Amino acid sequence: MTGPWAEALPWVIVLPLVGAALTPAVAVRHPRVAGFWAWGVLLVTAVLASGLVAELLARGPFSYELGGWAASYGIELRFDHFSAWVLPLAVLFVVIVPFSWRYLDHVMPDERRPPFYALLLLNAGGMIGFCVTGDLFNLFVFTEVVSLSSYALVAVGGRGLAAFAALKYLFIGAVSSLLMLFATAQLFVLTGSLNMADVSLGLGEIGSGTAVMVAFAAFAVSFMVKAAMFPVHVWLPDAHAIAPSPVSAVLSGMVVKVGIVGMLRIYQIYFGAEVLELGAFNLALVWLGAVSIVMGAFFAIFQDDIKLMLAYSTISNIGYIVLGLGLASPYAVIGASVHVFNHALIKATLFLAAGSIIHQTGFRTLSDLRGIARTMPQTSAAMAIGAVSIVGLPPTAGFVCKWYIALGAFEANQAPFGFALVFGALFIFIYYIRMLNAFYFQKPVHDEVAQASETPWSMRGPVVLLASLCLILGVLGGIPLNFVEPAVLDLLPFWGQ
Amino acid sequence: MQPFGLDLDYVAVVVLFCVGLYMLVAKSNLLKKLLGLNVMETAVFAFIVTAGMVEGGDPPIMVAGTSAPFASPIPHAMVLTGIVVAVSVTAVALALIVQIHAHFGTIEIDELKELP
Amino acid sequence: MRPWSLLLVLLVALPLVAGVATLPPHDAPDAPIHTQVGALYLERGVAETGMKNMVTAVLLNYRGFDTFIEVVVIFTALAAVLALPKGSAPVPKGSAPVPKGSAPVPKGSAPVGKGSSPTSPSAGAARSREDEERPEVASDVPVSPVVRFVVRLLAPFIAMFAVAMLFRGHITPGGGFQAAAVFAAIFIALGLALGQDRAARLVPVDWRPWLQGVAPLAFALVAWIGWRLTGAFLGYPIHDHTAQEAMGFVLEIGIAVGGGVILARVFLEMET
Amino acid sequence: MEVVDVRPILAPFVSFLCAGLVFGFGRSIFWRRFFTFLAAFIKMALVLSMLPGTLQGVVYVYQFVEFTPGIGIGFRADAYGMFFSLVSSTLWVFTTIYAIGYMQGDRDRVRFFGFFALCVSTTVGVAFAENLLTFFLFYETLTICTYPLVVHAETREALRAGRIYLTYTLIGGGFALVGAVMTLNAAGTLTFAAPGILGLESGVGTLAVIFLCLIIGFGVKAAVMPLHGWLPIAMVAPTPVSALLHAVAVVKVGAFGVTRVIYNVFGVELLQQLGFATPLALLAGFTIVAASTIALTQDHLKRRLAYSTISQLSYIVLGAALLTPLAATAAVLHIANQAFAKITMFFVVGAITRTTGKKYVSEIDGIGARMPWSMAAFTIASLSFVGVPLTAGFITKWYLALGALEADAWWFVLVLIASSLLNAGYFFPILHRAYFRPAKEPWPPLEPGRHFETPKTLLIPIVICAAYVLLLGVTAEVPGMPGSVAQVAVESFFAPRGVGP
Repeated sequence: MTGPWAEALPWVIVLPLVGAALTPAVAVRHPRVAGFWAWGVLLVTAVLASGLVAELLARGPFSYELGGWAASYGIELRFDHFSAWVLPLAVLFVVIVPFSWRYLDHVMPDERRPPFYALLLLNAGGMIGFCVTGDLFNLFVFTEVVSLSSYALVAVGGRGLAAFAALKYLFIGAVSSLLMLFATAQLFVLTGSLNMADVSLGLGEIGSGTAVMVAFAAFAVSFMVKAAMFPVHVWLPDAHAIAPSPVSAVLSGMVVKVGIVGMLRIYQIYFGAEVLELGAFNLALVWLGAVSIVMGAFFAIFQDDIKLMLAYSTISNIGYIVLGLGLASPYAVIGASVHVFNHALIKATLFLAAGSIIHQTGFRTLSDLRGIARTMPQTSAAMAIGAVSIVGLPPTAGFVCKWYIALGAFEANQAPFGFALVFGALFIFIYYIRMLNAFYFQKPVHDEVAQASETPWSMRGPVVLLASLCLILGVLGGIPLNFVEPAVLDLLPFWGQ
Repeated sequence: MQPFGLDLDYVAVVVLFCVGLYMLVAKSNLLKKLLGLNVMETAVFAFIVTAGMVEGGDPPIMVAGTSAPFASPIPHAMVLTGIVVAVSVTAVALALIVQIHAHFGTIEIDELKELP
Repeated sequence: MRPWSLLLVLLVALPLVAGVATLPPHDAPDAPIHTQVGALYLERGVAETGMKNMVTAVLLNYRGFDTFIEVVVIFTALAAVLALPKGSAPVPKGSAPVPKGSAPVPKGSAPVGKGSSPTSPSAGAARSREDEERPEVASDVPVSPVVRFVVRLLAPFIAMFAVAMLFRGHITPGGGFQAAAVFAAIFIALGLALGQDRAARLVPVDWRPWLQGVAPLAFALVAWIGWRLTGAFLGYPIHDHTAQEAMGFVLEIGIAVGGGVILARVFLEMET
Repeated sequence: MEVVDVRPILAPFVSFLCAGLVFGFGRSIFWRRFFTFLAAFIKMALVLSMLPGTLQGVVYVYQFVEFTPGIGIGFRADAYGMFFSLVSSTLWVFTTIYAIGYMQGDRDRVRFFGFFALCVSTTVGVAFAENLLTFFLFYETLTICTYPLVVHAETREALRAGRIYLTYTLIGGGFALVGAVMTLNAAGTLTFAAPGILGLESGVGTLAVIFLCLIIGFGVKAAVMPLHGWLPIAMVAPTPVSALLHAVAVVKVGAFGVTRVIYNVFGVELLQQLGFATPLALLAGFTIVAASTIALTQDHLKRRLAYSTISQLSYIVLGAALLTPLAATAAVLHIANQAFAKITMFFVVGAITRTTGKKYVSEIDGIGARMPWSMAAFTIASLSFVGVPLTAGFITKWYLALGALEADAWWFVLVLIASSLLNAGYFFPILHRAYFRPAKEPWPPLEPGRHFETPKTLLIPIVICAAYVLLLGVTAEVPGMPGSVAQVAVESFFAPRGVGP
């Protein structure tokens, strides 16, 4: 029944992980080779992922029993519409890695490149595994791979301060992983199995009880921490601002989405069992999402450092996605799922562009970067396009999702949240006006800015490519939307509507 | 052992978890916070292993000496994996703490806050 | 006692206690944990995997993928430790643009100047440059000759015990991870007792990059073989016990050596 | 009768392409001008090629992309869209000529002309939008593209004007987005249909909120009174920008949006039942009078023209809000009449500032002698605004009065008369100073070797536009002229429900 590509499911996870294990060995003579090696591994992974997505389109969701054991007997990998997020993830990695080749010249000595690229590959492999696994404990282990590599990637660039931000991230992340393990153990005790489908059936028989509710709450809190939602977002701004720019692009764009995909998986388990009446939880999600949007935008306005501002705007955009999921109406959920990808794309553009500017001039604050557009036209244009799309103005990808989530809000007749969504995001544009004015319409103050030259092509290529993707997806937004729609429609009956 | 409806073994695990959480949250020394984290990890592993135990069960090793009611092997496998995760997290945390100490000269949160 | 943290802890404790209290009593033999998948493993374990120790069977065979990702986690820890900036040397004023950002957050980069030319000198030379920065750090407390002698005397026996534990993993409690831990313990004991570089010679420098990755590579190899033999990733041929045992041992050795080297290397890096 | 045709999308697409090329090859003056003109002529050609079809009631449709079933980007060149794009593309040609002359020696001309071309291509996109989503998409893109033009001078004042402009228009955009989303939610579709897509079944409350949001959303750019704040401040932009954007493109998009909402989203019968149109008409009436009175007090030439624009735009809103065929014709026609008249005035003011450096009304005594041609054009435009027969302005006022009587809102006629007097009140003093006041100090003499008062590139557009004002006045009913296209458009608005346009 399954096509040839279904065989590649485990290898798409294992390839980056094994690639990482080999990176130090491959790059022992010339540390710089690690960058090209990582890029090659990710390219092959992207090809495998596209094959898997093609298989998904052809035959619908499919699963793969590891070790030949039947599903609940051994571990089962399950590739469904939400795990299709693996393909854009791999593609974004393939675009970001070339940027880091030249960017790292100022960030670290050459001998520390192999472990850096090993961490990047581990991060990618961990995220791919997380999206594909169908086993609860396996989910926990993959989360650990992703989190551990993220903690280190944050601290790789700076000195003491970066280590301190990374440690804060580590403590909060470790506690949230422990909560997830605790919840997994509880479900294991209740249902005797670790396979998600089995657990869902088991829960169906048990019916709702406090243990089931507490396990759900523990999962929810754990994934909220991973997704940096409002009350537990404190670790994100420092971590993402201090990390080197390609790492910030990966963290803000994709690692944060691990929380969202995790939330979706738990939705699938709990709603499959129709165990919990989720109206109350949806409402809580909607409120948390709305508050995250406004709060993230509000804090972003007062930052002077570009990357710190971009980190806060991540919190605001995660608020979008959560608001969309919480609204539980078809359009809102479609908008939210597509925003998972669009936000990764836009945030990667912004962070890489900001990274190139910091790389060339050494400055990070708006007041120092006045008049940069004259000397770095393409990068500033990419920054402008990213700014316009992160706020969700029409010709860009960000608008498509904002439109659908707003539509969903009114469809679920939650009008006030529709208004909050539309105007909450405009808040952040106040910062972007300041940024665009500073870049384009003011005279340079420092001579580094006046004489800055455009970044070399290995850095400028990805930035320009991502910026044009933002525009293209703004107009051709239909492709991801039509892809996600069937998945959402067959998941919605679960949604506690 | 079900005094007033509570399973004491599980409650003990939760108490240990909360002790660890308190250490992590309240202590100002980074190393003590890390120890708190380890206590929490041990608590969760204890929870998993006690869940797998059966009345008068032998270790799940099919050799001469062991008899019928075996403890379930899956929790043990989970805990072994969990311990290795705990080790890795602790290793990275220690590396970061060494880094902070090297740069700032102290690992007390209060002193770190005053530095530039 | 900080009231706020107490409040937080209570906030977390109450739901957990409530949740845990309503779980089925754990000792009861009819609890789902014992009737579901666990029971199947106990029944058919020996026949299907040829291993007596069910925990190792679950670890390597039934849920082998978990352990594979497990080994990757420990490798991540090593990569993390290696990737972090070394030593406490203040930020050297390289020729790269000196950070002048007025924000409190420094540029977040240790700009090592253009000195390290793209084709950096071979690993050896790079190592020597690093050594100058790092004076020979013997442990502060002088190690008494008694300890040094005992450690040198016992080291081989501990190694023997580790190897025994490794190979008996199928029958008695033991296996790859435990052996790795013991190897690392020996390495660290020697490191402390006899000084850094003596212990470092245990793990030859130019072998290190390969030895570190041996655990995930062993798993990948066995998985590929399993795929060739049984058509399923990491699949053990059920009826061919010798193949099972061989694959099991390769994995155990891989984990032991890989894990041991990783833990030892982490200790070495921490020392600087 | 709907015909699938690629031209409705080709027009905006080609101009976007050329705008991109202007950015790309902007360094060399020749290529920059070449691509700007190329964009203008191709667009003009495409629009004109569709004109004969439109006159027979043919509507060219092109579904570009479908996001999810029922929501997508589509283009539809119906009569009203054709009318608006006809006006904007003709004026784009003249303004480009003028801008080249005016921006001589200015810096950052690549950015200027690139965004200039982008803006006008978005206006065509708005004109041909088939549904509210495409309309909104181009509506907001216009906001983004005009920002760099408003802030072109890069002075502190220009940046402040830009900030205010963005705040107004983005908040307006937010309301428009909410309105559009609620319409889709209530009506199930967004496509503009002649008799309107909303029905009473979605409840008066929601309909009221939708109407409010859409009118606020588009009213910001139509500069209806409480939302007009940004227009006078944005006059700090260079004159070609003020001329094209604030007289034709940006503000007309707002007015165009309001009429689309009234005719193609709500539909005439529904609005009559709901009665939302009357408060809008009152507001428009108030804006006409209030803006004109403020214009009296403005000494800065361009600010006076800005307030006059605000009051003229409300003519269109008023015409649409009266919900009668004659008033609708007035509204549609006024888009063209006001555009040509106002653009002439802006050109003249620009020419005056360029040649004599004078910006204030009090400073231009006796300019009639120095710049006879420009002041003649200015006079024609003023007469048109006052509504003297034979000029375009007269036709709008005539139809508007008839429309008001048809809607038996006789007091609107009083508003019209008052506004004509006020128009006279703030235009005739300018003419009086120009012709009958001796110059305070001698005007700078003609540069040697130039026999006309201003460079030819400024003068030609002025004269042509003034001629157009007269032409529109005289030939309103002749087929093939904008007047006839307006007739076809109005018939489509008032076609009975269910019959296709």
